[in-house]
Amino acid sequence: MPLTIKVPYTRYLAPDGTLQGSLPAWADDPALLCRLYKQMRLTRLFDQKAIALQRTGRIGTYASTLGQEAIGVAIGELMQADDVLVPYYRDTAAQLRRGVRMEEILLYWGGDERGCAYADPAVQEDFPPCVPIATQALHACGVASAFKIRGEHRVAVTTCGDGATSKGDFLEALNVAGAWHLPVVFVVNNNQWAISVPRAMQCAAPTLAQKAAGAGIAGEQVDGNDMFAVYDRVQAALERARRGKGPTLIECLSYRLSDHTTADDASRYRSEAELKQAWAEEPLKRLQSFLVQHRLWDESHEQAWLSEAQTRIQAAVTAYEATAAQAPADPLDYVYAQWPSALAEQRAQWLERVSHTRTQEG
Amino acid sequence: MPLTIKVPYTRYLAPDGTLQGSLPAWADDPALLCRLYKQMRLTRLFDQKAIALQRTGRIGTYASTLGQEAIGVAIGELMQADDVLVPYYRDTAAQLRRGVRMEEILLYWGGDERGCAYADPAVQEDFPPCVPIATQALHACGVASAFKIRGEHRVAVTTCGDGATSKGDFLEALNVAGAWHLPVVFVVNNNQWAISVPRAMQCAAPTLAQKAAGAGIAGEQVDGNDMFAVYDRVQAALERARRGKGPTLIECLSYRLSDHTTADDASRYRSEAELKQAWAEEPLKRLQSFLVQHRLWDESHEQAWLSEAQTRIQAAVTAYEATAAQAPADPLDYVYAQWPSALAEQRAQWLERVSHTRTQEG
Amino acid sequence: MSEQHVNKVTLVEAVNMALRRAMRDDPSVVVLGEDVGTNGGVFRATLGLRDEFGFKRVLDTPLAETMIGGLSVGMAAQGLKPVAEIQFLGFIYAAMEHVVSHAARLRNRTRGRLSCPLVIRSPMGAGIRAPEHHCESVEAMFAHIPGLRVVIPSSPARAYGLLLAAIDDPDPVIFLEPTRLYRMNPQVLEDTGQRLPLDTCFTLREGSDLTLISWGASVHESLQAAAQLAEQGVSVEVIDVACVKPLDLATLEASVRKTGRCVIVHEAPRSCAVGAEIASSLYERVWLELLAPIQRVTAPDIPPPLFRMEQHYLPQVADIVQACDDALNYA
Amino acid sequence: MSEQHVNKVTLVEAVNMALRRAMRDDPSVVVLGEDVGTNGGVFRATLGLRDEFGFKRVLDTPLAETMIGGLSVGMAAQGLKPVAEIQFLGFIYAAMEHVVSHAARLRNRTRGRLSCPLVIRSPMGAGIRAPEHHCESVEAMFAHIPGLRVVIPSSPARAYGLLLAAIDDPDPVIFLEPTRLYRMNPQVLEDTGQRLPLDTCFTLREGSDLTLISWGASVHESLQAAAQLAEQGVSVEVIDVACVKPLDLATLEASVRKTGRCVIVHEAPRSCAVGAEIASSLYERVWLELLAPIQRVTAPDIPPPLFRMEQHYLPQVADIVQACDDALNYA
Ligand SMILES: Cc1ncc(C[n+]2csc(CCOP(=O)(O)OP(=O)(O)O)c2C)c(N)n1
Ligand SMILES: Cc1ncc(C[n+]2csc(CCOP(=O)(O)OP(=O)(O)O)c2C)c(N)n1
Ligand SMILES: [Mg+2]
Ligand SMILES: [Mg+2]
Repeated sequence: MPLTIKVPYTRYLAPDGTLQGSLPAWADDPALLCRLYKQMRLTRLFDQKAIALQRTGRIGTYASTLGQEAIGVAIGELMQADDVLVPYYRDTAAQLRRGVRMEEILLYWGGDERGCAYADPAVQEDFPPCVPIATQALHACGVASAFKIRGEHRVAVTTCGDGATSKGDFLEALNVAGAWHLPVVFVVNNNQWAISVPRAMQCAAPTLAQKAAGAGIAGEQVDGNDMFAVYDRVQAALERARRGKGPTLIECLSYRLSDHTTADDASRYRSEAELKQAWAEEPLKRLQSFLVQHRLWDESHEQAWLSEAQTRIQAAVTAYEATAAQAPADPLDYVYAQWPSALAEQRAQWLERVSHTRTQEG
Repeated sequence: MPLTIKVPYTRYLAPDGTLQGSLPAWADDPALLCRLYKQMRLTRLFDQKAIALQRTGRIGTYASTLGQEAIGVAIGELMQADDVLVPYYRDTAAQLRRGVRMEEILLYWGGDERGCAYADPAVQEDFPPCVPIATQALHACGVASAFKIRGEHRVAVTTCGDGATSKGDFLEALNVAGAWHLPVVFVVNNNQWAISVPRAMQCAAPTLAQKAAGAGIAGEQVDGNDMFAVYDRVQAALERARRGKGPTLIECLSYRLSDHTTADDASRYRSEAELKQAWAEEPLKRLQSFLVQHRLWDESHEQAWLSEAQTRIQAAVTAYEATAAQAPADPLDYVYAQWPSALAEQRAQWLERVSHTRTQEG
Repeated sequence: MSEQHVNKVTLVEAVNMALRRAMRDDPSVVVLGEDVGTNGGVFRATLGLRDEFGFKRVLDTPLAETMIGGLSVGMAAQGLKPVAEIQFLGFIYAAMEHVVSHAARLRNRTRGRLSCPLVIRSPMGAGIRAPEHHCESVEAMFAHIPGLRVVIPSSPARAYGLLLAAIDDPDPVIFLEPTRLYRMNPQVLEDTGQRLPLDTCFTLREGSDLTLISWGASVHESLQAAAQLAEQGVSVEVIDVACVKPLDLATLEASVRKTGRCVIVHEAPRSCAVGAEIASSLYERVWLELLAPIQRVTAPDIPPPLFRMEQHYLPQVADIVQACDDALNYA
Repeated sequence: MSEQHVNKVTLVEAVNMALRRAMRDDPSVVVLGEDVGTNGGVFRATLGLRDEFGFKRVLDTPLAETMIGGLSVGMAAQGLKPVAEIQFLGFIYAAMEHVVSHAARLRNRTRGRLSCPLVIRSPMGAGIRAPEHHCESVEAMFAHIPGLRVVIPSSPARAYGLLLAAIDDPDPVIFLEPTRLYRMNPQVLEDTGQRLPLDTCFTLREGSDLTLISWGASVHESLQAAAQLAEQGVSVEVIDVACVKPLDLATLEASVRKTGRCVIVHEAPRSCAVGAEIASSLYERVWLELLAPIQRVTAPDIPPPLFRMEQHYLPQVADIVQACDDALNYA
């Protein structure tokens, strides 16, 4: 008898937006459903804008969230303000819903650290997007440890991609979360690609969720293009964690509809056919179909929201572009709480140099 | 339905040496069984000697293999000469059986790198004991990759402790072994303690073998105090790997009957009662009881073997103590294939210094 | 005061005393690492803390240094003050990504919104006949990283005062404890809670002919060398750098300006070690006042040998005296 | 020869050419890393290798740098010659334990029985408007480690010849490729298989008034500075160190002995960088011949800023010219 494993899988909505079975009780709330849809649409429009800004050189490299909106929006919607989000770089969706401002996200990708200073009180303790793959999973465990040590009923939520599940940090995080019974939720956005490396080459296991087994924690798969499925399972996991019942690993099956980042060209390594298939299953259209089928949404709603969303996005772009230059001392002033006296000379040189260059540039 | 998992477990011999069920066919070989027992006894006697040498300052810190003899001896017996062993520091048992000499093991723990130079042709490609926990698991995957790339039917076997299974290296190794279908066998010597940290605090999963699930590879538990169980499952895993059927993780349940090393005092953190219980299950006595019950071994065999073993060990100690001092240039000569001309000055200084000190010391 | 009333503590006991004091005074201080709980650490630096402060504040971790690093970052960002132990410095590499890419940068990355007030303690250095990887002196790898502080005490008193300061400090501190000194030269030490500054060197012996700069276990041999030279009538100033990042160059500069000669001693391999930074910075500052080139007495550029050859690897008193003589006799 | 027949290649193309040449000539060479296969690497350094050499010799790995490091050690011990790519130098830290504790020591640990002929290639440096962690210059962390070689090419020709030599070399080589130069200044380059030595600096411009020492992308600005100074009648010798570990001090010493003045330029933060080692070693050797203190033009001791402030972080031509002027005008 070889080792055997069974992994739960949740889906409510078929790709065409029709229901499979009956919805959970929480879904009987049209306002909530419309809010979720609107947030997904807003996210996607903002994402498109960001890509346009990158193409015209107004921000730098950008990692699109296209196709992952259900996951991020559900997370952002469900977390309480005093929970802590420890995101990776493809989490515009969750961050926006949490309260990070669009202009902050643009500033960040625009090469300005102030984009991670976050003005909104609700996200003061949230982490900035994490670039070194999977390292954030451990930070989330540290945050959750702090909650547990202080006896607070708060939850740390961390996200990562399918590729990230191969890195030791992720696996060590699952293990300590299990060993210490931490209030943390790991959400894997399995979008099938890690840049050019397909999911199948990343790991021989049929699901990534089963990595939970080795750590003795709960693990499950959901259809990441189905807002109902994601919302339902993230809600349950948050609940469990908050009630001291331990961590959960949720693998959301989705698809990276975009290039990896604006610096990538995915047509080099994946087929048109695969991409086309993925578009047929994408989350936004799916929820929209459901809402339309159930007369919760229609074309006039859509137009009104498109126009409001565009206005908000345009305002953010304007704010972004109007942001004053950083103070010359900024890159020094936050390296230590106080710039070390031992480095006083370097400070003077830096300030002189920056002001000199700025003067020259006019 | 939560995630569920079933992990195979193998045991043939009860702690008192009586059979549970019937033995596999390979066990119908008295010569083999006596050889295994003798090797275990030899290993244990050598281990005792090493501890005695440490106590009198003739070697440095030493990691005892007491209680883990079945695991190491089975591995050493089953591997082919051209397989590669990638051991950790508690693998005296496997190394001795592979062909590493007792005096080499003493030299190593005696603070002399020549203890890892290995004279026996059978172990030329074996790795030396690995100290940084779990890192060896990845080296074994590299070795196995080389076999696979060159199309060779060889297997890499790597060992580690229960503590090591928490470290990213181990988990990344399982993952790449699965993704690349490598001819590698991971043997975890779960001796219940990682220095002072008990198995239960290391990981919330009920078995360590189930870490295989996350990597999509075969995983199973065996009674590590039962030579029949270990031998049988290691043999099967080697066979699978050699035939291109992929990697296996074998968790051997054993007990560290010794202190962690000679620098440790286990009575600080674990109970007499637990230790006593473990002694009742230890592997050597168990196999001996079986052999005696089946009239394959008796007191006169025992005495004869003890005396031969002691003679061999004493010869090794004599050889060890007669080893000439290292050449002064030794610590430089193997840093690079050729000492860099850029560092010529340092070499001259070093040689002068060493010869000067040696002269002074007489 | 009679002998038996004098409370003499070793360096490792001073570390323990500082940890206890910090945990008593500040509930946000937590200790984590491998074997730090029940066992009190393999060197007993955390002895008794579990009993006094419980499981929630003294955490035996699973065996994973990356995790210890990453967890500490998360805890620190939450306002705890984690003091993590890496069991030996030779096992810190797996935590490097979290130290370099996160701990050292979280404040800067978030423009001060989040910060990382953590301490990573680790035993360092050779000379205790330990196995491979138990003898490393790689302080230079950390001293190169902006955003970190790197502190290395060389006496019980400095271990106590500097560790308390390191725990207070709002930024990440790598705190390296020379194992060779752990049980040497116990000192009278009161548990006053008195901090020592993290931004100044310690002048251990004043002198006028030559400045002998060192840190960690080599301070010990440096002081012996200075004593020997004193017998020959040479007045050597001995400075324990103690905080190798950032470097208090002002004190070093003033001393070398005074003496005109300088020898730097360290246990790390020579190339690209902290000694190189000190030497080049001093040359930049006191070039005209120097009466001889600065000498470096260091381990050679080889891995620390297993213990049979260890003594040759470490800078010896005779090597230091020789280098001082060379500097003093420079034409 | 008419323009269109001249085969000009960029630095990244030269890397690709060298990899292809090495793989053609030696079946034990294998390439591994994230995205090196189908995608040909995020910078296209491994473009086309998968097609030519197949899945067994061009291996897309799972996403795990520790694993890439450890796997390479195991392969190399088996006599393969792995050339591993770390996608950006800022992601190498997870591989550090394998590089420092194993690759750099396996030969010494086994007294030559096993060895580690691997190459780790990684793009380095700032200046391409990339996100955080894509701009690191931490060559000093590796240059401190005995048993390693650290090589940084600054032209297509040197990338080609040095990479071939690095792959040949029986010991581990960290091979760092300045991204800022990847597509700058293409050169005519024949695929001759000609190796360049790993133990000598490259004198790119001879001069008699001052020695300008640099490596990596800063060589580019150093050459520009030398050209500017030439216009003012100052004769500057420009040396590309190229191999920062071990250091060819003989060439540097000879040059500074000749010119009497020296400026060192690097992109890494100042403290404990390779510049410090070069400066202190030179002082030790040519103290009496120096006409001015050695100047270091470096990045400040801060993390590389996101790209808005990146230009201020990097040493600029004007900074180098200024430092040279200071050295030249030193009283
Ligand atoms: C430690 C580390 N290694 C490599 C990279 C470069 N890199 C950036 S994204 C990426 C792929 C990540 O894939 P996945 O985890 O699936 O997330 P996705 O981008 O698909 O959402 C890689 C290799 C990195 N950022 N960090
Ligand atoms: C990376 C690393 N961290 C810490 C240590 C110190 N250390 C040596 S053995 C050990 C415990 C290992 O326990 P386990 O894996 O169960 O093996 P065992 O010694 O019990 O056989 C520790 C923490 C080490 N050698 N390497
Ligand atoms: Mg992905
Ligand atoms: Mg164990």
